[in-house]
Amino acid sequence: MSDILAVDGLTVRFGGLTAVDSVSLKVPEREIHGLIGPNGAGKTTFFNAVSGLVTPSGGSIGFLGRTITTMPPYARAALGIRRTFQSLQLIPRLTVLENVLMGLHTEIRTNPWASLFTLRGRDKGEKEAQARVLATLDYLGIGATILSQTGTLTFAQQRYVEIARAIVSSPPFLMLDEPAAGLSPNEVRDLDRLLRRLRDERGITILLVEHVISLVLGVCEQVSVLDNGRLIAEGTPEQVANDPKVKAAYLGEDSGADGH
Amino acid sequence: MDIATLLVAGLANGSLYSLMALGLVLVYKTQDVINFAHGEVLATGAFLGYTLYKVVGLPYPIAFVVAILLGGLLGGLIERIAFRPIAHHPHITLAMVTVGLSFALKGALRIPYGRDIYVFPPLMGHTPIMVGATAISPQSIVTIVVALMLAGALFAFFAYTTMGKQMRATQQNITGAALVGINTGRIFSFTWALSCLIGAAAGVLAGPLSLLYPDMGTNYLLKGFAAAVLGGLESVPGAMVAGLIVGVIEMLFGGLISTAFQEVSAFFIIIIVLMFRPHGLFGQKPVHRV
Amino acid sequence: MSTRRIGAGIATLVLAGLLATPALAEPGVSATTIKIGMFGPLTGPVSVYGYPINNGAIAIYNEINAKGGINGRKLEIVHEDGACDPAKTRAAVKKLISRDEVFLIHGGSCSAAVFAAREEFVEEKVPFMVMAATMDKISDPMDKYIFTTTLPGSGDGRVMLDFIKTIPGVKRLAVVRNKNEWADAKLEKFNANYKAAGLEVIADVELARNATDATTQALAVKQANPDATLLVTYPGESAVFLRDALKYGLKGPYIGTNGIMDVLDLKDRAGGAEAVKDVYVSAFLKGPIGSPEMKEWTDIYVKQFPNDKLQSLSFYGMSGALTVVAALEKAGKDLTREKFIAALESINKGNAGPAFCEVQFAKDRRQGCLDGTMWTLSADGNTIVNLGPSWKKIK
Amino acid sequence: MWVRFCERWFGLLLILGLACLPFFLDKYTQFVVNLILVYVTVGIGLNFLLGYTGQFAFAHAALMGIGAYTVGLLTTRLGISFWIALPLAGVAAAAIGGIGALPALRMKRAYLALVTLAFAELIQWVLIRWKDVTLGTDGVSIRPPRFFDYALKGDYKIFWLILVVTVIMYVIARRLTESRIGRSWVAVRENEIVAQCNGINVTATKLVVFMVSAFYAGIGGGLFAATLGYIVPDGFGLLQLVLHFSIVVIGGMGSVFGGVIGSLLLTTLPELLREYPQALELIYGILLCIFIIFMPTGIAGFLKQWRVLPPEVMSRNWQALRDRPRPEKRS
Repeated sequence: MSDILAVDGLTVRFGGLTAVDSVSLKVPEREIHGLIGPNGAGKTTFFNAVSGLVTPSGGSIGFLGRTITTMPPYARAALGIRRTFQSLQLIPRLTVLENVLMGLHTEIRTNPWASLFTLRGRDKGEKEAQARVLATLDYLGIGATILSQTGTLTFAQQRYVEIARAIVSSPPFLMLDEPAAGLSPNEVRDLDRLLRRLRDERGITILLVEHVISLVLGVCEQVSVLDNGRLIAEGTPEQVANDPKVKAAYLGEDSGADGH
Repeated sequence: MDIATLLVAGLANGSLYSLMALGLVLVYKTQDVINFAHGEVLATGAFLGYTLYKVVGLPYPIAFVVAILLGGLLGGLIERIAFRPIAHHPHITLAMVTVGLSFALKGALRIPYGRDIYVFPPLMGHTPIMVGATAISPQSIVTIVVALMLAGALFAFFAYTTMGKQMRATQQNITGAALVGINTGRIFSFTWALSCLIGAAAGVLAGPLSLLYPDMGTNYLLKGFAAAVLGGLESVPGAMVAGLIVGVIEMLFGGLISTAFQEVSAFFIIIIVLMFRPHGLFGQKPVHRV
Repeated sequence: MSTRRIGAGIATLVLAGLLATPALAEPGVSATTIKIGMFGPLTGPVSVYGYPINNGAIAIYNEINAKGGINGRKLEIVHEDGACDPAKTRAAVKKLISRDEVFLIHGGSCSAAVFAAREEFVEEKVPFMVMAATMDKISDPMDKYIFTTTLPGSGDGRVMLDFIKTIPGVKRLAVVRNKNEWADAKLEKFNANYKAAGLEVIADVELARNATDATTQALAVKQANPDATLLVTYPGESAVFLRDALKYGLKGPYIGTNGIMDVLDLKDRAGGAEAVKDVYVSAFLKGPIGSPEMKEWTDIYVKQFPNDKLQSLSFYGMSGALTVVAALEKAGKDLTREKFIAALESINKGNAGPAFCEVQFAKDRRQGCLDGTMWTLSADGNTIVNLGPSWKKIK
Repeated sequence: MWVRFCERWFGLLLILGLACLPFFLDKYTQFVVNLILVYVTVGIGLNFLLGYTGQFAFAHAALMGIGAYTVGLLTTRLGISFWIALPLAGVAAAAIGGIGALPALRMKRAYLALVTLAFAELIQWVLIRWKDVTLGTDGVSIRPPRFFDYALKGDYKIFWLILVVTVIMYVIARRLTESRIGRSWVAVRENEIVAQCNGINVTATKLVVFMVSAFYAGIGGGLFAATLGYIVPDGFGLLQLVLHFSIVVIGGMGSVFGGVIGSLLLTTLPELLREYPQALELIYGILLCIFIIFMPTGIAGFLKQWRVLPPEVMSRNWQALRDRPRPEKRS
């Protein structure tokens, strides 16, 4: 299996602060890879660097064999790097349909002139897009909400809408930033199942930042641990869980360390 | 053309632009919004000064102090009534409210003062003092001195008072300030009050130079924008210096190139600065953060 | 295509029908009233020129009503706001014509706005008396329905030029001007004729509208060192310029347009008599406010609007109102627009009230007032002196 | 199915009804109706920028001026047909607006407002000063457009022209907001970072919306010139801008209906307030503040909430999804 993501010596500095310090990481295709670490360890910055939101001060990022270190975020998204955010980033006043359609921005390839002058219902690109949204929502089990106002859904449903937006374009690579935050244990179990299905049925590689350790240990094949911007451990969930450096890093940090 | 005379006149006008820019920058730093009603704040200050000095008959210094305090009070009220309830709204909402406020204040001023142009007599007369071939009007000196005193007081306020330090903390990091127990609401009110106080002071000082009418603030506002942009939009000393520069450049444009260009020199400054040095002369190059 | 044309054709027919119906009675005229439409900048930044000007005309109309009206009919005034904006003014005029169905319209202070509405009078054939707008293009080239008793810009330019010619030793001029249609109108004829008068313009300096500082302008004029300076600026900027001119030691004389004929106001705004001691302004009133010539008109205004400040603006509209009244009387009991136009055309040496001129219209003449005079301040700076058309030394 | 049928025919009926207006209105009302239609285009354009994309700019009145002057100068001075000049007016405004906004697009939000303010003042300054071309403050008198040999002269005839153009502009606006372009605008408004991570090029999107908005301003300006018959630089200043802002905010930000409702209301509001002309600015200002704070979606939002207006879902033919068979629910 080849590596879908290959990060080499990635460093991100803000002024005097080094948020990510020469981190190297490889994620093979069709793997669910966990990224954990205490608060402020640099996980989100790492995510942002991979999605292109922050410019690395050093190192390189490779994706599907291409170097994307300086590529702008929208181009990375078009290549197939999609992500969710720590806090919900949906537009509550719009319908689920509209929110998820935003994830298809790069996929809809209609001739703008044709879309301006064709009659209603003949707009093929838009029709296809709607069908893809519906299929994705059905796949996630929230198809019935497609025309609901997003803000009126439950928190868990909104999480799924965000995931739907990230996967509706069938990307090869998905980054989830604490998708389990705020979910009930039952809902976390559903999420666990969903991540496996995404990998197995859709072939999506997943990079997962999560505080709910039980989810990470349960679902991930490989886990990387960041502390103070450095990669301090890497391996299978069992290896990482028993690593003394990891335990030391989590000492005094109680949030989520023992799972829910 | 006598360059020295142009410079002095430029500095006198520029000190008013500095005050305008200062007021704009203060609000921008704390609330991330440009106050498009600041020109009307200036006009309100001018009319308050006029009413207290000419109609009520207070002595000039007292009229000045009372007018700018009332201007400050107006600023605090604006924040409390219009901006506090929407502090968490998107940026565009805040910006639009300042535009609405600008129309409303202008409309309000037009009801008592809309039918005439009023004259604010100069404090020192217009007969100039001659230094060699350079003519310096006493009123210009008053303007420059008072503006500098205000700026000095402002720096001292930020450097030495608790309130000033808290305001700086809030400007740097609102969440952080709230976490360490600073009452950010009070800081917002105070920022607006301070900004409008300075704006009103600019109005009272502009009164004798300009004539008084409800639209008088527009010109000063535009020059204040230019100064704020040139100063980097977030820098208090930058605004101060940039105001003077805008004042002088405007005079040099008019004096050395053509009077037709004088009016728009400020806009050229805005556009040129944004093209070549968008963080202004004194601003920090923005650090990318998400 | 053809259906659209047919549609348009039907529309035109219906329209023609609609327009034809009211031909039975003259619009705006009833047994007891004559409707006069009025418009002006009642709102916005230029509202300083709104009510004061229109009130002067209203005062005359009210006075006539108090005396029993014209031929048994009272004058009824319908007032609309044009906000000095072309679109709003055109809407106001359309409203007056098609909704309020006024007999005639007397109004308009903003040249561009009035010009934008000009087509309406021409097309609807509604008599229009210009209130205070000075742009020549409004009344020249002439249209049958458009009259003015306001001294047009070209006339003002001529009055000033004629005056400058009489000042001894003045050959080289500086011009300080606003950049707008008002200033352009004043300068158009002036620019065409000054060379013939043996004059030379050695500096043409622009002062922005609402400028608060005229340092560069004053210095530019000083550097050019002209024999006299022509001020074609609004009152505010004129005051600012004179103030700064004094500051930088410029020498007069300064010749101003009738826009700044309130020289006493100018004195206050410019900061004292020193600044305006060598200022000569064109004027279209018989005398300064407070002079015996003006008493009759001042009284009329004060009676109607006791709380208004008296200024030259208060009298802009009176000559037009008096002319309208005179023509209405002349047109007789059986009033029609055509008769009214004929009556206006026959006015010869008509009473212009407080205005300096006598009103003179003819079949081919629509600018009724072409005369102006020149004013200056007395040596002590407290009273206005009427100089007449040519320069005199002030004692 | 029949709901959609009715909706479509309602639109057609409305247009037909509007087309008959000249047979019933007096000239003044017709003129006001023409202005309302002109402001529909202008308002929709500003709404793209302000309401949909959340970009705060001050150039709309000046860009409208560019449109008006393009039509005025091309038709009167160069004798070019109105039908060519009108689209060119939109293109000119879009090009000049795009160039003007370019330096500000990559910067913080506040800069767009400042740079467009400066830019708008410069445009007016050029219109006044470049007398050889623009005729300066003398203004430009516009010849009535011709339809083949038929002159569209007067308020009644010009109305049909404006109606046709307005309907086209309205339909295009609906199509745009129901496409990925409109959705990218809203995405940028809500969160530029999230937008980028969904593959949206924020700078390009802002440039596109600025140019589309300017195009609408330009077309609106061209129609305005044809309606008014005479334009001066002063007509595209602050007063004009106040009107545009009010139309968008009071009508409803982020809604095509909002532009229509706003222009309908704001063109008639001064008529209703005729008794208190001095208070007009004050009332505008206070209304603006109240709407922004308490009713940010404006009257259109209010009407949509009460189901008087249909929802504006930003996807073409979304109604078809209502009629689809219910999906089986997975656990």
